[in-house]
Amino acid sequence: MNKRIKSFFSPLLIKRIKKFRSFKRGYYSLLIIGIAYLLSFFAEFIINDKALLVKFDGKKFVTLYSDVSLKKFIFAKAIETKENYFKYKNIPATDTLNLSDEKFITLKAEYERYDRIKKDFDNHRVLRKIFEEQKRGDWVILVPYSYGPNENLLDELGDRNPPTGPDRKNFLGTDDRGRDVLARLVYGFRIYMTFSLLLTLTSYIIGIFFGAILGYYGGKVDFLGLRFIEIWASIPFLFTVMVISSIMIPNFTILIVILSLFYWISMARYIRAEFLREKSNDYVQAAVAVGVSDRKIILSHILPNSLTPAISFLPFTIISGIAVLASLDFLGFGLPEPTPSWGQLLSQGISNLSSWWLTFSPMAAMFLTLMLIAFIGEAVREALDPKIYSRMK
Amino acid sequence: MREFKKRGLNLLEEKGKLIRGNGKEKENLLEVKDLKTYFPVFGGVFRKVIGYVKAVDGVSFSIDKGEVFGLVGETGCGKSTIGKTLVRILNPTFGDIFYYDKVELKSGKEQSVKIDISKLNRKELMPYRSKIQMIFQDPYSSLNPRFTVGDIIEEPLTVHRGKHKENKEIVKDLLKKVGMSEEHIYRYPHEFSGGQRQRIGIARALSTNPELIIADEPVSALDVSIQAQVINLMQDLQDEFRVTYIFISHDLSVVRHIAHRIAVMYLGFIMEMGPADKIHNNPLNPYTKVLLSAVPRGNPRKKAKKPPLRGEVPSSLHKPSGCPFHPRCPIAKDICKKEDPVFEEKERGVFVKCHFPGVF
Amino acid sequence: MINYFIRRILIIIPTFLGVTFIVFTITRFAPGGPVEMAILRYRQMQMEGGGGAMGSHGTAISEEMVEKLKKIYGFDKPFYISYLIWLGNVVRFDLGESYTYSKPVWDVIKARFPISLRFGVAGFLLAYLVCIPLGVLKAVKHGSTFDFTSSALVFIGYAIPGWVAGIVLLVLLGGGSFLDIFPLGGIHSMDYETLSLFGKFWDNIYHMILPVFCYTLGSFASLTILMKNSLIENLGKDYVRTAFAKGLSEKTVIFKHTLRNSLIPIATGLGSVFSIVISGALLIEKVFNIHGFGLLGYNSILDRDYPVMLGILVFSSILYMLGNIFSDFLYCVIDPRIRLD
Amino acid sequence: MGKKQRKELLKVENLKTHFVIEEQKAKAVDGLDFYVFEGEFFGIVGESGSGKSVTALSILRLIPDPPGKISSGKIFFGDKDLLGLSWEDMRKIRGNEISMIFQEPMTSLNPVFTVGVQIMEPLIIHRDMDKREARAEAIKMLKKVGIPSPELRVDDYPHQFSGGMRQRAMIAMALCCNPSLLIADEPTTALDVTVQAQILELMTEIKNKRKESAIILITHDLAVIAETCDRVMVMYCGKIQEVASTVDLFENPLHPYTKGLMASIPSLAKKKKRLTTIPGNVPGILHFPPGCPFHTRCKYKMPVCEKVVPELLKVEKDHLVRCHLYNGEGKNR
Repeated sequence: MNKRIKSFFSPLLIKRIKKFRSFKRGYYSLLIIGIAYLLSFFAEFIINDKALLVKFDGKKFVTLYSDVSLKKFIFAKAIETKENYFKYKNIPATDTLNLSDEKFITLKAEYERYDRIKKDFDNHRVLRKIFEEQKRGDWVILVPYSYGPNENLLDELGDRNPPTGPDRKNFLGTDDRGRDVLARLVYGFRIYMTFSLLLTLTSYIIGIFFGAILGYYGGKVDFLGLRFIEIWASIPFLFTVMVISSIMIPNFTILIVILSLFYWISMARYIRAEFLREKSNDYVQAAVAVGVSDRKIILSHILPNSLTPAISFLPFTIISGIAVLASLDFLGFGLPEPTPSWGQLLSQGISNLSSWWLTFSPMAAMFLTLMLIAFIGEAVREALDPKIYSRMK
Repeated sequence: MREFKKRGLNLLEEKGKLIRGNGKEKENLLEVKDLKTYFPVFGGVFRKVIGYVKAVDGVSFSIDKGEVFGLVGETGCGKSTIGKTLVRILNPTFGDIFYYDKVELKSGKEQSVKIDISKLNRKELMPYRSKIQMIFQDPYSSLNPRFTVGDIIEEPLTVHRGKHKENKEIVKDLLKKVGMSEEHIYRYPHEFSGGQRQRIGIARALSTNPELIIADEPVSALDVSIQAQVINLMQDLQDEFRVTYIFISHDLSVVRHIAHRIAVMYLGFIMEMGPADKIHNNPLNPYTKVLLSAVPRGNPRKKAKKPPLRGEVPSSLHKPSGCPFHPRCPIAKDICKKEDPVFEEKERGVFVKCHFPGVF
Repeated sequence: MINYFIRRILIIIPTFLGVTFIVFTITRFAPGGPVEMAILRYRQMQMEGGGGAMGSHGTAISEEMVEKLKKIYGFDKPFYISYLIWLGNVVRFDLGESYTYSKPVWDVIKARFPISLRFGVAGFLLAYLVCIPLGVLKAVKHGSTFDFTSSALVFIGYAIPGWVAGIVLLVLLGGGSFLDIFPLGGIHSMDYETLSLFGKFWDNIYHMILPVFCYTLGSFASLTILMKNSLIENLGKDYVRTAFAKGLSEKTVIFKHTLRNSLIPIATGLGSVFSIVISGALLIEKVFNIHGFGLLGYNSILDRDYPVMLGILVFSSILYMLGNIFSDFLYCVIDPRIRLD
Repeated sequence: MGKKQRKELLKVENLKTHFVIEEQKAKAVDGLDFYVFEGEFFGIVGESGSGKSVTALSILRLIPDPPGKISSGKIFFGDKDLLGLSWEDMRKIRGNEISMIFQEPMTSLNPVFTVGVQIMEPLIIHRDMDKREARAEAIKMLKKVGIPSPELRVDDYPHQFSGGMRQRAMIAMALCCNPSLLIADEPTTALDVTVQAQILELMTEIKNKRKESAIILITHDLAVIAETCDRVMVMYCGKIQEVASTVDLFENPLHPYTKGLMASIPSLAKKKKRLTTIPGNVPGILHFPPGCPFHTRCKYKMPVCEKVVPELLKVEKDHLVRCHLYNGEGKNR
């Protein structure tokens, strides 16, 4: 019996969830974005430069997430055949090398085969071609769209210079470094969503923590806390993030930490106000009069009651998280290269205005994502805080 | 015993038994001495304290075991503040709140003690939190909407006695006692009407088996036909549980019905205090009289006679000098503007704060 | 009330100290500061001059040289002393000299400020001019086709940040891949000086259209929804019922009684005009290559031009705080109930 | 009071007002028939959810829609059917011929306009006054309702007034166009007893001065009715339960609900050991019982009460009651 969970799923909440589901647009948006995000964790199965499965020399390798075992195998083989070949070539017994020596030919062929594979084994598309040419019964099963987000396609573009426009191979073209745009978009979605969700989570936790303390205790704690928040809020946020980013090369975690340092403020203010209001309710006074501990009053009495409206901000916080990451990436202070990123694509877009696909594809991806989340936000807001609209008529 | 040693402890020589006016032996439960609860008002550039809202401004009274003590007055007179100070939701600025308690000595004998609960810290206060309980005015905001009825009533029990299996049984029993059914235990407050919610509030107050219950306007928010039910319930429960009530209300008729003694408050002061009948039949303070006469009688043939009462209650931030009631008092003299009358016993058991008691 | 505002203004001081101290400290301990940048430049110069015979690693820079550089950039003293010196200068309105522009920071900022102000204020005004009537109309016609279709606009506002829209517009209309109607950016045409007075005026407008549109888009969605919700909420208030009971027409009730009350939350946002001019502008300035305040800050970070960076910080944080006070002031003006203490 | 036939000022016929709450239909006012005479002080008394406030709002057609709607009925004011009037014609009646004051004087006044401006508004639209005249009139009205130094207070904002003064200002605003009907919806509920006494006195005074016009006072407090009204209507669950002159009702209550209500109020005059109570709860607006709505709490309940809604019967002259007890077989009880 988890009382906390039970109290959260009160009939009131169930009613609100029902209400939310009655807003079809928001509800389906949630389904779409939820499923899309879930699927994005299996993106490797659909869009990836790594093969799904490789059969080589009678052995099968699962290469989707890591082709280390295949690599080891190939390298070992390559070294072995090379050694064999050279050993045989340099046998002192035979004075002259008989080039038609059958064994020699086999060894040489073996050596050359593995050497060829070793050279291009990273690119599984090429590997497949080699296997097909060599006709040795080896095969490669590729994923449906076999271009990786960080894979450089310069070799395959031939004499075309990146960025190249959409064609039958690269549906959305390539970027200025010859990487497939579609692959970068899809992996970018995963990264952006994860980033924004984590950022929202951390900033909510920090914000709720501080807001609850200030609102509940009030007085001097509140006064000092508010002064601190005031200073913190006066620091120009994007500016400071850029300064910090320019100092240390940020990665995913560092960026989340830096951004949560600023993002919690609005949540803290909001929760503080909620706590101040909720605290004056008699049920809190009743708990105080009975002698319930502060911790329990904050956690099980006030928090569940002040959280519901805070949830209505959630979708909009996620939207702004995505937008902020995109703008940092755009400015070059975001996630490091070669992370697939929408903002970075946009920044390429502005340097290559004639390559419209560089602008339009991330814009469309961002537009769809943010729009769906905004729909969710609208429905959540309507469900939690219904605005009764009536006229005198 | 050790935990009381620090503060607020008085051993009583006379076992706390006092002989009261009518010769019956009565046992004291609570004694409030010169209680003041102020709220600071900040102002100026540096938000310094520039004044106080003197919500309760020096109030003294005592309550016997088993008594119903009525506190009555208009908005802002400080009656609710007294209630909240007594349960230490608010901390008093000045004054003492003595609670008469019994402790077991090492020898096994019981010893009566007098504890000043206004001086106790959080931990020391805990035993008294279970002995003094409160019922709130608003049956909607006083119950946590996210707790089930069972959880609401059980909470005081878990706080003071820990989690026990019997708690559920006690809760069910209490629900029946306040006229609800035990199936209600898993329901949520919003499924009930105002009157039923107030019953839940009463059950919560009774759960720790308290000695004193402070009822802060318990029937004001209820429908007329429900008020009577709740008042009757409270009276029945008093007989059964032998609790003492402090009954706070703005409604004189209700207080007169339920209370044995009444204190009439105005601007943070008790203007008059005495047995309910005495206050009603022969009020000594003009304010009491004015208040009584303003209550509609509910008889279309005998409409209330309206004495000349000027204006409205002034703000308690800027109280009038002298007697707080003098700007509205029909018999105010010069002395009333200058001197604050003393709150003293004018007749046996009747305390009045007025320069001219009984004149009006 | 006056006390409140005096206090708010006084609070600027500690807040200002706190903010600048934090950023100053960060810049002092950051690697790749101006001294290192100077050394790098020096090396490059030597490489180019010396023909690279010895390779870049060979050129050692003497200790004296480093010390000298440190002195030039004021890095020879502990950071708190430097901070105090810097602060002392700031109080005398001396923000130092820019490393990259070799001009007083004050002059650099002064030149950029009007540009940002022009775009910021234009965008801001446009946003209010569009969003308030739109929000009111949406509230009054709640549930109608108009409300429904205009919601599409609102959602576009949520879903496309202003600067992204800027890039798209450039591709579409700025001669990127499609039409070539609007200039790529900047604030004037090349031949601005030769234009007639009207020509100059039009040239300014011509360059402002796309950026200002993007500024407006930035606050479009939230402002419209805020206005709508605020009005709807106020229409449910008791005083509206009283107004109707008096026999007022619906128009009077909405536009006289309700509108003023529902503008209260909107008005508080007006104070942020100060900071929007600065912080919100960077991305759009970068997209449209407008050499304003935001871009100046951006470049100063890239170039490690700390005096300019801190100068901008001084300005933006003070403007932010003044903006908040201005919001409070507006709040008091609109709502007579508010007596801030 | 007067034996001679008096003129009906307001006549309500079969008024039904519904609300849609959580997709359920709540019959807040369900078939109301009553009339108010000229110069009468008419009281409507009832508990929460009885439909008394909705009745008042329906008369002025101020039912917020959605969720509410006046679904049928006629409200004759003089010879005009208010429900049939155009919105514009209705507007001309509001604040002019019928005006209303509300329970919460704090929220019922617009916080951003001065009291003066708000009193001037009806004068300007209904009496075609210019601002100067209206202002002078507003000051006069404020003086009439007993606000000290009205020349100064006219420029105050509502929040600068105390609760009682705000209600006085509301009364001034309602009376400034000299309406023939004033509806007061719980005007003293938010006020202290001493201030309540003052406001009630003011209202009685006003009524006595303006012989032709009527006041409808809505309250939950029977004692307030006794203090002021000539005739009372008792409502329960959206229906009229009893109508009688005040004296009649208090001395000879017929409906079990009225009886119970009177018995359950603690009296200042005589002290009882125990209060008589009406068992059960006031039904929520979505759960009005079928048949006689009071049958769930009535101690005289008969089988018929559960199914058949009793008619509003004329038991004596000017004394109507809706109860099966006074109908045929039950009459002898």
